[in-house]
Amino acid sequence: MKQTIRFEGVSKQYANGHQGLVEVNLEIRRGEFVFLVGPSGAGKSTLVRLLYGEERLNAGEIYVDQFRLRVLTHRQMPRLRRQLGIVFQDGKLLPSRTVYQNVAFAMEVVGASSRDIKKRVPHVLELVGLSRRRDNFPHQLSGGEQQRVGIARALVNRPSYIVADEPTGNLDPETGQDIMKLFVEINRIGATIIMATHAKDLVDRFQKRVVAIEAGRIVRDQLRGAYGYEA
Amino acid sequence: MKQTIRFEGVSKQYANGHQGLVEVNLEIRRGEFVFLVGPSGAGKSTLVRLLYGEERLNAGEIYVDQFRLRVLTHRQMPRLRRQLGIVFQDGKLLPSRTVYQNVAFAMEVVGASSRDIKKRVPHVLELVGLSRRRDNFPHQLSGGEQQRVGIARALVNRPSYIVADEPTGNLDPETGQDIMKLFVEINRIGATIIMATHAKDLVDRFQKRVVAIEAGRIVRDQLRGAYGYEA
Amino acid sequence: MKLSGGLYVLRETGRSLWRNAWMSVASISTVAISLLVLASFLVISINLNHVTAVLQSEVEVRVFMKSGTSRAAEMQLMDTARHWPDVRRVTFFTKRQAARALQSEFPAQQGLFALVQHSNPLFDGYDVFATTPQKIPQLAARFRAQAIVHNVIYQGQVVHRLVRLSKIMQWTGWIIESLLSVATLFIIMNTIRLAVFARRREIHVMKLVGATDWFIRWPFVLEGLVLGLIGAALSLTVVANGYRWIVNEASVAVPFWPMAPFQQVVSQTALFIMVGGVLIGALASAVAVHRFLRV
Amino acid sequence: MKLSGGLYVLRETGRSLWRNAWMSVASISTVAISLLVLASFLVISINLNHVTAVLQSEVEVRVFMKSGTSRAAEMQLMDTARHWPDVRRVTFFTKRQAARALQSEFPAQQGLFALVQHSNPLFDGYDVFATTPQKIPQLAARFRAQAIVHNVIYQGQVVHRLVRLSKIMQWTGWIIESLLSVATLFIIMNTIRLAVFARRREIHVMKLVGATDWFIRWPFVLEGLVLGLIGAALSLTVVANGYRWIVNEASVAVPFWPMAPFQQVVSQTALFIMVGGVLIGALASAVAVHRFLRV
Ligand SMILES: Nc1ncnc2c1ncn2[C@@H]1O[C@H](COP(=O)(O)OP(=O)(O)OP(=O)(O)O)[C@@H](O)[C@H]1O
Ligand SMILES: Nc1ncnc2c1ncn2[C@@H]1O[C@H](COP(=O)(O)OP(=O)(O)OP(=O)(O)O)[C@@H](O)[C@H]1O
Ligand SMILES: [Mg+2]
Ligand SMILES: [Mg+2]
Repeated sequence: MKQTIRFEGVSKQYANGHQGLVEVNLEIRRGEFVFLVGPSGAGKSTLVRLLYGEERLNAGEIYVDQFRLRVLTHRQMPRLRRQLGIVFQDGKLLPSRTVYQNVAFAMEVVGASSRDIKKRVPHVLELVGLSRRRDNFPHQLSGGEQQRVGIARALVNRPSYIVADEPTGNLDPETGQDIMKLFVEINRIGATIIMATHAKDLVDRFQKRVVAIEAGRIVRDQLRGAYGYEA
Repeated sequence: MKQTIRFEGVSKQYANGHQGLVEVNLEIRRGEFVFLVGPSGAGKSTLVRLLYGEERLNAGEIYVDQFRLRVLTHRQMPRLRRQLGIVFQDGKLLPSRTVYQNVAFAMEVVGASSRDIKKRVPHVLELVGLSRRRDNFPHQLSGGEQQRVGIARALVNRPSYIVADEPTGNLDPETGQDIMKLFVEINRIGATIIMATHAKDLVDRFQKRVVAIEAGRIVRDQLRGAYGYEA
Repeated sequence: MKLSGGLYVLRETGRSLWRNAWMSVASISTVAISLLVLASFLVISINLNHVTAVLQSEVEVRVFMKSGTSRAAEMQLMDTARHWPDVRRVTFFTKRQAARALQSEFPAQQGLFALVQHSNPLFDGYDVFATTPQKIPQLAARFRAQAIVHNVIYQGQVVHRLVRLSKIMQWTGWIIESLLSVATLFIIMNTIRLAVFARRREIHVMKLVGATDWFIRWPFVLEGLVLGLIGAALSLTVVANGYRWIVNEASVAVPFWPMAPFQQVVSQTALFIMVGGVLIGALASAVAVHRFLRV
Repeated sequence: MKLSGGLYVLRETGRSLWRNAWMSVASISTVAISLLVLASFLVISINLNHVTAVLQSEVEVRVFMKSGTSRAAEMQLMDTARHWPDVRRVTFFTKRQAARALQSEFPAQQGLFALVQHSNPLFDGYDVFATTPQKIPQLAARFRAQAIVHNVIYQGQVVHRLVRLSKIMQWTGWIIESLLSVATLFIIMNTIRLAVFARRREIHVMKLVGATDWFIRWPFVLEGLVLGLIGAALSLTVVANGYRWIVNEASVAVPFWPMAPFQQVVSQTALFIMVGGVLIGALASAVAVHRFLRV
């Protein structure tokens, strides 16, 4: 089974006619770490949402491992999504569940045993620095804490892909760096990481592959790149 | 009428016992520009939410112009809030209204004439670079675009205070700077600006008053300061 | 509230109904259905009252004259009695008519027939119909006190039962109607509360950007009112057409059954349902929104 | 689904009912109230059937014997007739008994009294009760064909009306009951749809983190089932206690009115309401969730 993500001539036009992505070609191989950068409204989240099937593509094809997204049935969708650990740009926490339950839920979904859940969830919460908030509800958390719950949820099932959409937008630089280091560590032990971000300092410092999008097109794809050309 | 914001020994304890703010004393005078910085979960949003009355304080008193927040009645609350243009950390857009309607709504609330609304709303949308998105609904916008709608809504009534909680978290550095420049311009013509932020580069570059919070306490208050001590 | 405010409320209401179209349909259909049930039983209840009224009016007191009383005296008493307070109608019968009536009740009794034909042992008399069955005993007594009256009979047991029964039916009607009204009230309240609940965040945000309570409330109240109005109108349409059909069918199938007239039924029902629907809708919205305004 | 899955569903259902307590109360009370209305009319409808059945059984055919027929022949026919298919009961009366009955029906007719006392022109005969009024005409014809029978009378008009009326009442009962069932169905569906609608974002998020449709659906279905169950139980409690009270009161106030027995009424209603509530609740949830699973 090929462990790759491949975009082949992918275009996405939204219902209102807006062209979210135009003819995108992109290959991400197993174990890579990719920054997705670009101005606000460029199409980074569109690309990510196509990947996990929240939006359907209009043209081209996206391959994720054995899945072909254009022809993916409704029934297969959950199986695709379980390959991906997704950090959503807008958090998408369940408001009526505590921090612990929000993270545990992602494990219940894949049918994990309650022993595994009891062991793994506290560990992940520890990693993102939320152990002391485990019984709080999302509305009782600060913006950055909510964001970290989203990150913990994405990590908890040890997915082979982490797809993070602006995971550090509400974090102070130091916490942001801690999260980055966590991602780098997870990447090191095998996971592929795709991270859409505006955090220039992180991108510049960590020197990973940078894919820049503008107005729905890939305008740059650079190994060991920086946020802007100037860098 | 004194145009000041004053915190006098303000403490906030949340229902679950967590101490959000501890004995905060702070005075912000008319026309100031204040950055509120601090690690994730420090209490920046708590301070902001106390200011516009989403949370009630437990001890001390907050003065905003002629209002005393501890004794403010339910009926007076709208009048306080109309003095403040608030950018919420989580956006708080109305999901069933378009960009234009979301911004116009803030003017309808204060009873603006429809002529004023028709003139002012497009102008503000222009300022934040969203003219082309005016008829989109929030879910049809990118994260950064949503954030800018929130900013437009806060500005539209020309309030004497702008209280912005992490307004650039989802914006690329360039757009973030444009928004900062907008705030600086508005500050120049008279508005007081309080901005909670993690954007180290912005804080360092614009050299405004910096109030740093940690674990609910003010740990630094520096005119022409930088994000961290080192700077 | 200024004119522009009024316009705002109207526009908001329209937009909101449209935006939440799916929810509006769910709410309106619930309102319509529960009002439909209420209206149907109002119609039934009006008809029950109508039937009992008709039934009651059929109970008669039979007054027999002494034999040998002159026809003139009989007529005079009848004319007087017509104006007694509790008398609705008096009809005179001769003893021959009484005999014929008896015969037709026992058509097989040949002996009886011959007997009655030959020398009629019966009397002249009146059938007296009272305004209400309760008055029958008094009325009977009053006739009995007249000199020319030989005897007065009425089916005491039947009258007694009928009075009781019709009271029970009326009461049952009203009780059911009241309970149904309360049920409808609850259902509509709950429905609107759930609809408003789905929009609690919206209300929260409005408050945070400085909206006053009434500024938020008005469109919701008007929306509830419109929901109630549409629901009421729908249910009325169904009930009115349904009742028209039933009245027509009944006039053929069970001509002896007295149906309450269409006009009266529909106008009474319309008044109740429309006013009820509109008031409940508006009130329910106002109450439901209230919970979420405390910010 | 494994055991752990089942536990998950149970726990989720409980938590969800509790978390959305306010919404659960609104939904349950709506379900309870609409089922209460439904149950009440089921009780009324069962009673209507009971009353018509009783009324119908009171209609009789009078068979008169030729005068001079021997008592033995009369008795023999009666014994045979008892076993005819449509005969429920036969009672014999002598002509003296017939005369006494006539007298008591016309107590005031002194002349008639004297006549009947003196030389009874009436006949011996039977009162025959049919199993159903529809059979009366056939039954009458069959008696009429017997040699010793002089004459058969029955109140044709009354029978005709009664049959028609009872049919109409039964039909009306069933129609109302069906309409009410549909109305209840709609109201419960709408209520649960609104409740689920308020949680649409939650469902959306579940799908996005990889939950299968059934994983999301089960707790909702069970929740709907529990809502239906609680609602049905509440409404049944009210109806059962209410009916017990009514039966007791009626036995004093209107002893002649035949009430359907408590046991029978409550067991029938319980079956209908419980099964209905549970099924509707579960189904409504499943349907309501469906809309939001297409992600
Ligand atoms: N559902 C939608 N319908 C219509 N247009 C949409 C929709 N979603 C996004 N868009 C538009 O598509 C463009 C790309 O959006 P996208 O969310 O991919 O941007 P982004 O690169 O993630 O931006 P940001 O950094 O601000 O999050 C934006 O201009 C946005 O307005
Ligand atoms: N409603 C609440 N109930 C209980 N605790 C709360 C509540 N709201 C916030 N807190 C806690 O109070 C602390 C301060 O929260 P606050 O939102 O003020 O942080 P912040 O400085 O804005 O952080 P961030 O930069 O992540 O947005 C956090 O630890 C948070 O968990
Ligand atoms: Mg985005
Ligand atoms: Mg915050």
